[in-house]
Amino acid sequence: MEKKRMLKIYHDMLVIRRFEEKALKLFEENKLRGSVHLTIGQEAVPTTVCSNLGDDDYITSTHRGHGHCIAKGAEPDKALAELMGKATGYCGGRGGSMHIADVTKGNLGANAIVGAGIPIATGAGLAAQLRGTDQVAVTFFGDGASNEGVFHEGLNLASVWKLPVIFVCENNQFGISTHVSISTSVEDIAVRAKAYNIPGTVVDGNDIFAVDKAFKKALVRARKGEGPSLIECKTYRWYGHWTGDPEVYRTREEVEEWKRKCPIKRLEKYMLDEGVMDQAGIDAAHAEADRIIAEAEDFAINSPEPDPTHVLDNVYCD
Amino acid sequence: MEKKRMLKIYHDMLVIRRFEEKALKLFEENKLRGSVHLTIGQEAVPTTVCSNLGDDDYITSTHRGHGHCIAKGAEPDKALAELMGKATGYCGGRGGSMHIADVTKGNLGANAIVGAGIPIATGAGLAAQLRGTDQVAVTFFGDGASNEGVFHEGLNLASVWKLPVIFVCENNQFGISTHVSISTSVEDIAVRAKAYNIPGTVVDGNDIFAVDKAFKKALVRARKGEGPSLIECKTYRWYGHWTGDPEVYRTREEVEEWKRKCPIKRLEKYMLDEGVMDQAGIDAAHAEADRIIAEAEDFAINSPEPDPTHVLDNVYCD
Amino acid sequence: MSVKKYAVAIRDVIAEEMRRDKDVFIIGEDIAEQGGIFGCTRGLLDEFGGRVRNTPISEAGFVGAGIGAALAGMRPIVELMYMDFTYVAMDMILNQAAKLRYMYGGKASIPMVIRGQQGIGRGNAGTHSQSLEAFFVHIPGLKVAMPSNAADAAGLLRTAIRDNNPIMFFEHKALYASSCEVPDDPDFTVPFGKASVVRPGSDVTVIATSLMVSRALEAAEKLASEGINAEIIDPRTVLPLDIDTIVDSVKKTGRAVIVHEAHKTGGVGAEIASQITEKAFKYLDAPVERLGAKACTLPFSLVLEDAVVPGVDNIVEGAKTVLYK
Amino acid sequence: MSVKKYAVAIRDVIAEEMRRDKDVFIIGEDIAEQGGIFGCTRGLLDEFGGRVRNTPISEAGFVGAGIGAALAGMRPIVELMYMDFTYVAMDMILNQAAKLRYMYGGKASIPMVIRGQQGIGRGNAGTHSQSLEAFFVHIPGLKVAMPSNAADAAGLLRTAIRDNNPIMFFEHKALYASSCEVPDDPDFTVPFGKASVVRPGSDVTVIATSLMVSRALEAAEKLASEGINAEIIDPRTVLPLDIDTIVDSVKKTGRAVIVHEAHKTGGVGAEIASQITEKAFKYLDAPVERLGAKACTLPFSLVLEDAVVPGVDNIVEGAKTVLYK
Ligand SMILES: Cc1ncc(C[n+]2csc(CCOP(=O)(O)OP(=O)(O)O)c2C)c(N)n1
Ligand SMILES: Cc1ncc(C[n+]2csc(CCOP(=O)(O)OP(=O)(O)O)c2C)c(N)n1
Ligand SMILES: [Mg+2]
Ligand SMILES: [Mg+2]
Repeated sequence: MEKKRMLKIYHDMLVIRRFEEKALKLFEENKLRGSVHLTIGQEAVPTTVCSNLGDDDYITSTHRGHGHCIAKGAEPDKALAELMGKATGYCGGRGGSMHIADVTKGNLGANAIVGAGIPIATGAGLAAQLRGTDQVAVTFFGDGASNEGVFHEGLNLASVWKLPVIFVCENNQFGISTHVSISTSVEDIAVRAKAYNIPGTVVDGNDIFAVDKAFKKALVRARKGEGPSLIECKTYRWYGHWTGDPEVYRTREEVEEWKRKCPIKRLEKYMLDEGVMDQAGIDAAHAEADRIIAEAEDFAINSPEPDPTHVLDNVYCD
Repeated sequence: MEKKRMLKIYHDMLVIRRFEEKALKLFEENKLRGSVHLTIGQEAVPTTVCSNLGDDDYITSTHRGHGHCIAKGAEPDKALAELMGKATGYCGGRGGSMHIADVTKGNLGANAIVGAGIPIATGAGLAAQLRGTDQVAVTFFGDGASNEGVFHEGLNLASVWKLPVIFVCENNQFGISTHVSISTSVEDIAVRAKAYNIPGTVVDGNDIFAVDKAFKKALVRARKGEGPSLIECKTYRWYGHWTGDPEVYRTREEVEEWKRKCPIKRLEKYMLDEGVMDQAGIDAAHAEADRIIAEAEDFAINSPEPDPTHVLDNVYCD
Repeated sequence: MSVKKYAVAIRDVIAEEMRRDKDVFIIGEDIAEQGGIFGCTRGLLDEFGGRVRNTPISEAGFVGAGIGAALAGMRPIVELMYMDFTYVAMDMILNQAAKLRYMYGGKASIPMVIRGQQGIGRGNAGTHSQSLEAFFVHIPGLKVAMPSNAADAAGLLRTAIRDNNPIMFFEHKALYASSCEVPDDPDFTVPFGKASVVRPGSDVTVIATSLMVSRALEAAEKLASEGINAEIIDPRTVLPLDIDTIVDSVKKTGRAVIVHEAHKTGGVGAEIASQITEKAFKYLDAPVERLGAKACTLPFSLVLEDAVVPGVDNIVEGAKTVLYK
Repeated sequence: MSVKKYAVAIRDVIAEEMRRDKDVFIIGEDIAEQGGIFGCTRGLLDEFGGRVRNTPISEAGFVGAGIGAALAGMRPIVELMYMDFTYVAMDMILNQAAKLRYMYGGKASIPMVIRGQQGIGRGNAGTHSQSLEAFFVHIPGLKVAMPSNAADAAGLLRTAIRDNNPIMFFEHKALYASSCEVPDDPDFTVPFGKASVVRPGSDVTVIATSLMVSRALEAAEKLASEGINAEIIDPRTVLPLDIDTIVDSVKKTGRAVIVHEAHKTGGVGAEIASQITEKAFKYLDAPVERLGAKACTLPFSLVLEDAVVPGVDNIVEGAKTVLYK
């Protein structure tokens, strides 16, 4: 992998990690409401995937979308402001954590409805095909989402129309409290690619190199107009489904074991071993991420609340 | 196959064939309205499948449901009366061709919404499992229905709960004017069984012995509590999707070729060759079917229209 | 002007708009070779090729695809073979198409038309004969049109395709064969939110939508023969609703009857009646009379269907009721 | 009597009915080990094992499974984590559960309860804060309950589970923690179609549902301090609707205000206002005032949400409007 991209992935993973740690702190201080779904532990997938995309490529995201939107170019300050429902947030406080979008950057939006991003991304791929560009659309979704009807409909449609869509399943092994083995009839969700006659691959979702290799393959196929692919990334969320989750469904040991598989630490070890970066560089990267998030916090906290007299704006456009 | 069952299948195929020929005639004489979906050419599947079921086993059917309901024990007279919207019809004229049901015979109903019968049958299987009986639920659906989200949701649910449900796809190669190759990303829909970790089989849907063999296997598995199966029966409808279909999507030659594969003629040849029946017996069987349908026509034609003053009955039950 | 069938008027507008704007395309079930089971896309495949696509039977999936294409800058038209099938795509319509722009803080738009036919007329029974416009009026973010004749169908559809918001366009299966004079101007549009006074009158205001407009006109003739002069108003779009034209008429007549094919309970008629009462209370000589389908599933049998959906005589009675005759 | 939280009252009724009738079972997302994300099934797994099942995230599939099980003689309770998800199961609810019995000529029944919470209160934003009862009132075949307190929740839910028809049971997320006296009688039921007069009064009738009942009571106190005596009525079920109790009250007060959390446009308030006007026209001193959510998606920000949903002051104003004060 080119060093530049590796450093970008590393930087983005750190920013996402710090962003969410900050969001959690603000939530615990009651400075932030709603359901905040933390993606901590899963940072490798969005960062690696998006490092392969341009601003004119599209993504759709989920309720657990902070990673996707930051990796696709969202500014942490406006994102954090949105989590706080401030006027300066991406959605001006209308959408909150689960609806951050930035169409100018190709982010067609996080989505609070499980699976809903799948057909939407399929349509973005259709737009690219109709315009004859080599743009691609990537949709991120969870293991649980793979049991929704729209998963089936989206993949079938993308396959029969050979659309440039890449379906990226982040299998963190749970849908809220429900283990994938209870909700999902196959051990590897990637197997479902067979039902649509498209390639399906399983990768270690905490290994940026594995994710990168599989995604690049799908990307070439999509850009060449050969059709969609399904990539399943096995990963794990460290925190509860949402802030306040009793986590009755797993043991502390299981969580600790996965923390040892931290995608950030793993990349740091690689970079140190391979001499890509020294400890000073790593410390500097951490300091940089801390600074960005500290500034984002200042910005968000000092931003005004939305003006209720404008609550009816933007229901329609002209 | 036991002779008794073979003769039952033969009889039912003849009755279904004559029933629909009569429905078509009545439609052309404007004695019958609505969309009448003929299953002529596909009679082997419903008759063979239902010959393996008891009245306490469940089925759900489709818009193309005359075959299923007659094979599951519906009386042709009440069925034809329903097609004519008469008071004496199965639904008292409320439902028409696409909603004939007879819960006492285990027929949970035809359904005008493509795919809708799939989760409903899954629930009937759940009822059997919860009660601890060895009842099974069979759902018939078309190739086009296999692209609806409820197909995916129903099969996944049946698989994770190991429900006694048998999913029978009648692949007649078209959804209205759309060839299966345009709508469906796999050549064999049975392949989709892999996405649910259940057995999937493709059979010649015009061969009662092939259908019987595959279905029996699935039936044993279901009754033993080992879970669902998917069976794809390749077949073909001789008439348009509905009465009045311009049939722009296929050639007369293709239709003629399939008429040569008539499941009824095929069984007759087998029975003659094997000495199961002689020509006299065949003539008698035809005469018997003609008589049943002639009586059904008299019954339906001479039945009264529903009484509008009772139109609000049965919205609720007590 | 040329006399055109409702279905042909729709087909021609789709073709003209696809010629005018290459971002416009159409997807739906059996719309390509078949030209749609009601003929509203007949011939389009030959002219526009891949911009006219048959979809698999997966309404949530292809309505969702329409949303994604619209977010990505295209102008999709999504045909639902029956608008009853909005039920299987409801999340895509009401949680996605209707809400995304607002939830994204106005930073996205979804120029999409979801069109198809609804209502009675083919003996398709309960799940294929409904009138569902009320749902799309209740949840903010959509616009809802329901043309009652070929000219309005053409003018409203062109407005819809050129609009930058998601539109629910309700055609009526029983109107496809009806015809009238339609302007040939390729820029002929009918604005949303502008009701048409189909028949001027002075004694009672009858607000009718879609198929009910023709029944209201018939009723008006019967009423006229009894010396009652009914004014008939067709809102044409129920969201936005041109309540001013309706209220002005009611202030003149003091009496109003609303008739739609959708179920009376919870139908658009309740909203219109409430707005009339709120805005013209002092002018009303009688409570607004609402006519709509009875509270049962639409039955298959024609005699039963006739007993459920408002007919000419019900409208005549309704007018007499508010006139205390 | 024991003081119980709304969520606990629901949990206890489900448990008691599952003990009483082995055909009753419950399925839904995260209802087993987790006991439901709002705790309405907490502990049930231990007692009832396989009759309490976590479903995959596939609402159309498991609502459909509920319908099939009901047709096959069981009495399913289907929990939707948020009633907003009725959108992805809408065909199963409105074309199947609501219609099958009628379309089958009355030869089948679907004793099923679809229950879950809706409304504001958790900052879940536009797709997780809606109030959707209006849809299920418009399409015939369902019954619709929306309890405003723990006792009604218990009594109405028991009625629902024992009813032989498909029921939409709308709990409210902001009420789960509220508590009141609940009868211990394991046969305690509250009938459908019987409104409760929450506060007797003489000057103005306020009809309020679900969370709005408590706001209406607060408003009534403010109004009382200004010498206005409001009568507050909670319909408890909007289908069937106890219009008689409402009309009797309006005939007494001559004035009515309806307040619900659902969007005002096309909401149940329009139906109730129309029925009041039809049945008590001569008694009305002012047009019925409707209060409901403004015509925009429910915003995430609390200050914005407060600006969209009716508050105590809006109800006070509404009462004064119809009193011309
Ligand atoms: C249609 C729908 N059903 C249910 C929910 C409630 N819900 C929100 S997140 C979630 C779990 C999703 O699991 P998964 O897809 O694996 O994503 P993860 O949370 O693990 O990232 C559920 C059930 C929803 N938001 N939308
Ligand atoms: C949800 C839904 N979408 C579309 C339709 C319209 N429709 C009725 S039958 C049919 C074709 C179904 O094809 P298939 O499942 O192969 O069954 P077949 O008609 O071939 O027996 C379609 C699209 C419908 N009834 N329901
Ligand atoms: Mg997950
Ligand atoms: Mg077919």
